[in-house]
Amino acid sequence: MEISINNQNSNIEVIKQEGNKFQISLNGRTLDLDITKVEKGIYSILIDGKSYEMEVVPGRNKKNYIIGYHGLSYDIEIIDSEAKYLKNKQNTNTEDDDDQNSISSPMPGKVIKIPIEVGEKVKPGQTLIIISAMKMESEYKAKRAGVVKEIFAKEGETIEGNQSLILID
Amino acid sequence: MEISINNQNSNIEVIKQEGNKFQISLNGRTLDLDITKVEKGIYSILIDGKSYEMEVVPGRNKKNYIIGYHGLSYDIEIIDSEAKYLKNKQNTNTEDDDDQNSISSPMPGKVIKIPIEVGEKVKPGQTLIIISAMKMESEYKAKRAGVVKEIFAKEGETIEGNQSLILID
Amino acid sequence: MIKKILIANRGEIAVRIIRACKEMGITTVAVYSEADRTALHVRYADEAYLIGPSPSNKSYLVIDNIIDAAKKSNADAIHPGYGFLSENAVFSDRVKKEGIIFIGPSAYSIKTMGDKISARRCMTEAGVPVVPGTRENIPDVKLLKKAVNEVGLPVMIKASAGGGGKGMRLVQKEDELTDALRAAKSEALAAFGDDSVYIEKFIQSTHHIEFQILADQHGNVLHLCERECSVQRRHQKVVEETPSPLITPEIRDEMGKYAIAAAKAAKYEGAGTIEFLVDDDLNYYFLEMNTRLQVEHPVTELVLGIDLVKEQIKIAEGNKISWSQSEIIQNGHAIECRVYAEDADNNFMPSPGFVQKNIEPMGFGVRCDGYVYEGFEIPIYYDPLISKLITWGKTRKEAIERMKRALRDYSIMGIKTSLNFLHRIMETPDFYMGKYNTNFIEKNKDFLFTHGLEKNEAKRIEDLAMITAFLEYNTQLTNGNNIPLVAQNSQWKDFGRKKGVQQRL
Amino acid sequence: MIKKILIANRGEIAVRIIRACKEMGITTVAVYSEADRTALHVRYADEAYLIGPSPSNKSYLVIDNIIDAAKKSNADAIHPGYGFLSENAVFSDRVKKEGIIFIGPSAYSIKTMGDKISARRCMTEAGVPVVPGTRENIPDVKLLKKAVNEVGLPVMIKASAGGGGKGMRLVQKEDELTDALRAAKSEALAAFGDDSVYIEKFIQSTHHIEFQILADQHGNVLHLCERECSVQRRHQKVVEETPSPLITPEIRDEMGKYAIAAAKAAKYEGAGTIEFLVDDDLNYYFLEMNTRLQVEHPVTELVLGIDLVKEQIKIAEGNKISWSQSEIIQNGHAIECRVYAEDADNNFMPSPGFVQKNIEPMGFGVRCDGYVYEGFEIPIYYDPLISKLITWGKTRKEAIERMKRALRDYSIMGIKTSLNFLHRIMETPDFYMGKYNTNFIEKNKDFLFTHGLEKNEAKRIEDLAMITAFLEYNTQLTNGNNIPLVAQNSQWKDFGRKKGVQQRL
Repeated sequence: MEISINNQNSNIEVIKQEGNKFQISLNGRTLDLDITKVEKGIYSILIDGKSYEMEVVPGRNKKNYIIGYHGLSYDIEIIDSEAKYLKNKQNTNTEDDDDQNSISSPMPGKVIKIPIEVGEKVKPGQTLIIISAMKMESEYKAKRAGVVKEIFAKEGETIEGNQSLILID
Repeated sequence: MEISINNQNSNIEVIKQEGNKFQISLNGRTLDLDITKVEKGIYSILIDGKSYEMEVVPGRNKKNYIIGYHGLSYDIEIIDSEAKYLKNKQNTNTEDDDDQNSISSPMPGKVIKIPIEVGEKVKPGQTLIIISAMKMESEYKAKRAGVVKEIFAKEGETIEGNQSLILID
Repeated sequence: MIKKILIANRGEIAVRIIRACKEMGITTVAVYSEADRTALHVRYADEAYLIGPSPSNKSYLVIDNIIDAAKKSNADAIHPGYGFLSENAVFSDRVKKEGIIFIGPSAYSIKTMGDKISARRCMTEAGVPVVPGTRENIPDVKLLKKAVNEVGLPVMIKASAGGGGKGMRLVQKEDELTDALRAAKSEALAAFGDDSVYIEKFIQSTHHIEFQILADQHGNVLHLCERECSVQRRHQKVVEETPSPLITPEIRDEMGKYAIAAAKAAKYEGAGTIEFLVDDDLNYYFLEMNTRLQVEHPVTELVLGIDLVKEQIKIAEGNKISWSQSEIIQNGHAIECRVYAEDADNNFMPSPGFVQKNIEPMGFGVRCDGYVYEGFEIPIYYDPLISKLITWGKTRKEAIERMKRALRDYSIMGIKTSLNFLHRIMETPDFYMGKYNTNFIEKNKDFLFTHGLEKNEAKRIEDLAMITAFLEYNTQLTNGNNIPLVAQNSQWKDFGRKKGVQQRL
Repeated sequence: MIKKILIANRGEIAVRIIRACKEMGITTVAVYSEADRTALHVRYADEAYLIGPSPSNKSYLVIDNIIDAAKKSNADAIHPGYGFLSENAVFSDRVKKEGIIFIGPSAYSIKTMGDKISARRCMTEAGVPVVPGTRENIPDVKLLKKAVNEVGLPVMIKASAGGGGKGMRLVQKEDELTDALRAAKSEALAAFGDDSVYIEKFIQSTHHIEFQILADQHGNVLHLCERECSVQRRHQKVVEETPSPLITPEIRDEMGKYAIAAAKAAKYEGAGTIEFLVDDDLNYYFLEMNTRLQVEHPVTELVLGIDLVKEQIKIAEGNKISWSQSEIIQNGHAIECRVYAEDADNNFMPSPGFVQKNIEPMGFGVRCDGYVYEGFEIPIYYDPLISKLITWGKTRKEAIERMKRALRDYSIMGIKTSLNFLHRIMETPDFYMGKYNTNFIEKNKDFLFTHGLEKNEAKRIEDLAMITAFLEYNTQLTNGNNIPLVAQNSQWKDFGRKKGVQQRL
């Protein structure tokens, strides 16, 4: 199976398993591990006598996980055949510039101001929307020049995180 | 529905519910409550402006719960029609002296000594089995006179909690 | 004797105040907005009253609703915490008029110290050193130029009613004065409805050092030594400590005396804080007074052993302070780290959300004042502060080492937090050596925004992260009932079985 | 310099030692039995080695296996914790022979103080008061009668190799002597393989007061004041505190000096404890020396600010103690409650099992040294101690009030615990007034074994318990997917949705 971290793909495979003892092949290297899920979302891993705790929470979708290690976090994508198919399809269709066209906020909040209108031409760096969450205002700016195609939010409205707010064409 | 605490039965019924707001009838008294399950096993209850936290863990069976409140615990039995039927049946069959005939330990442990044999006559208060668990030994004694009918454990053996160990006839 | 206190606040400070009340045998009343029905302060208090919809201007800031709850619950007193209505003179007054004890200063003290110009004037009269500058509103550029000539560039133009960096402009060159004045005034008007501004000499390489004071109703005023609050990001405190690694016992003594003088000049009552600007040469100037409990009050508590919330309550009851100044002796060292729901790697964007796990650090010398729990959803309406992690050590070195350990032991899953950023602060040589000022984060940003793992270790953690995700995915594919793929020995069967029982919940 | 320490223990003490090591930058090695793969000390240490099957005589007590793990991991030193091999002279010797540092005293000290008769002799020679009695083994009734005549009845016959109450007999009347001697000898032989016994005068209304000492390799010995350990059940300590509410500064000084003399006489090195019996008239007698860290060491840490585990490690590294006796000053008051997995209402029957929730108390002055977590199954093989809850207060009153608050905030679901029993101890007038001896629990049992709720409140809690069970049952009937019956407002929908996400785990 393939797995991706920071957009780098790795091959991973279980060679052998007896109880908690795993032999795993990772990009051709063979690792011997003692792995136990000790509580919900926490794995205890022993490798070469060393003890590690890895945290896991579900990510954006069923094939995405956020792995935590002492305050650091890693975004991991599982790439099985279904995911590969979808990814190829997406790449052909949109040429992966989806994130440049659509403005979204990673967190829920309240729309303070939308200083643009549909049909307006915008320059790179121009402020498109100001969101307030938790006593802090964040400005979201255009990444490239374009025309405002659609605005999905209104001033004063409460929005969800990762929701598309403005579309630039 | 009937519910039992310390072998005392109570009648309980939801009269009305809107969101978190409940009107509940308990033995004829009407209570207005704001109830929210705040985390797994913990209910926050507001009644007459007062705030209570009640903990709940599953008990011996699907109709039994252990309710915790600040280190105190309450053993609650749900008595629906099925439970009533079973209870009646049990009462007729065994006359509720089950616990006097069978010796069991409430906790898992190790059998240290069984100073009796099958067929032996025992007196009330006579030690039947000594169990060790967690650095402490506990002696289990006969509650009444009788003959040892069966012994389900061996010295040195590890036992589960609430498992029948010795049967007196 | 106060028997029942309503806490007009939420979050960690409400929980912290309730703890003190419980230890004093005082009944506690929580108030909550609709978003906060499941918040810990509601669960933890003896009583709880709904005071309105989620936005704070419809609940926690509505004086009438809070007074209502206090009357319904028959509370003897109201503790405002920090933020919200804590420095609102109208609220202080109203509470008293309703015959309820306000645990905090009078409207007079709040007003005097709340307006920056009147505070500067009051302090100057009391002989407390203030940053050189004007004592009056500056209406136009002509008077501004005159004032700047007296003080010398660079200067800060500040809003009289200000706070939070709004209506503030740094002026380095004379030809910037006209624009800066206009901008400051318009911002001040928009933010506070008042365009009064004044100027202060701009102090470079500053340290923010504040003195905790306690004042009773009988004229006794003590200072409880200093807190060093120079680790700041956008004028927000991130790390605080006491004693300050900067000041000397002589300077402490001097500043402490001025802090007492300041409190007396403001006719202060209760717990308050006098903030000073200190430059690298240990020149110090009064900056402002906070007429309430501070977020960072626990560091003072840990080195003095005094519970400040209990003292506030005792003072409000009319008791005399039970110590003399000579009995106030700092013991050891304490550091506080503010833990926020924010993404340090993404410009500190707030990261509210669902807390999937909350494992707080424990052990000797570790205190964690928080309010989130497993299953709690951090609301989007309020401050992103999750908790304050405070460590004590016999020495500053031990307090830092303990903080590093505690930050590593702390696990908050499901949301982004500043835990790793805070750990990097503790590892920064400038911090470790106690050589830092308010420029610390900017100066050390290259160091602060890296993960800090040694190369081989970083590689291993990446490997294990992939393996963990892989196993979790497999577990999920092969069975949905929470029994992990790896559960094959007897203990695991048992775990599975009991987990099964638990699943019935 | 010690760089890597193997901790030859488990449970809360292993976790506590690892914390100290992490703060010192020392790498930690855990060892574990098969039952302990998921135990916190294994998760928390930097490294972990399996040392055998679950029963401790096949794992934690097997010297060879521990030495093996130390060699495999290249540990510089071994910390034995308490219990297990901590007072085993053979182990101390073996560790040193293998070229590893033993963090604890020499085999000589362990042996001298481990045998009660040799300990008494050693103390008498050093001028430390011991309980009147014999210094030699008593072989027969004739010599027993002679000894009793000297000491006077009542007396205790005690096994020389004894501990845990085994081989101990109280004799009140002369005609009981023959039977008691025979019984004590046969029990001693069975338990320790040694039938040596001696007699001590039986001290009535006793207090157990112990002195913590620290001794370095350079002949410096300090005492770190006392701990009062008189709240006992079946000779097991339940609650400990410091300072003792019984003794005076003068007596503390005297006893402390004797404690130092005792440690010197035993050629002691490291942290140790001298236990005294004290009667109501403040006469005190050496009882025994514990040549290891004590369970109750945290109360000393909280009033002195000294991390005893760090001190042990520094001493083992050959460092000199960094304080003089005059710098050891008690600051405030600390109390420890031992929290056991046991059913206080059922003769304190151990209650191992699956921990369904573990919410530890937090806040100022509260320390909780535990090792269980949500999802952990407490093994049946080891001690039922879950954690030690320790509070500090500026006064004894504050420490007690804080302890009551913390015990109420502590929630351990799924197993029975002694939390409510401990809370009742704190509420007992005799305890509150500091007027108690080892008879405390027996004397106050009627008070201790009631729930302590006022009648109307007890009724209400019963009502709410029934309602909670009823709703839980209904929720379970109507949907199995964890969305509670009561989840109907928007926040709840949200909760349900996110819970749904979580369920994928």
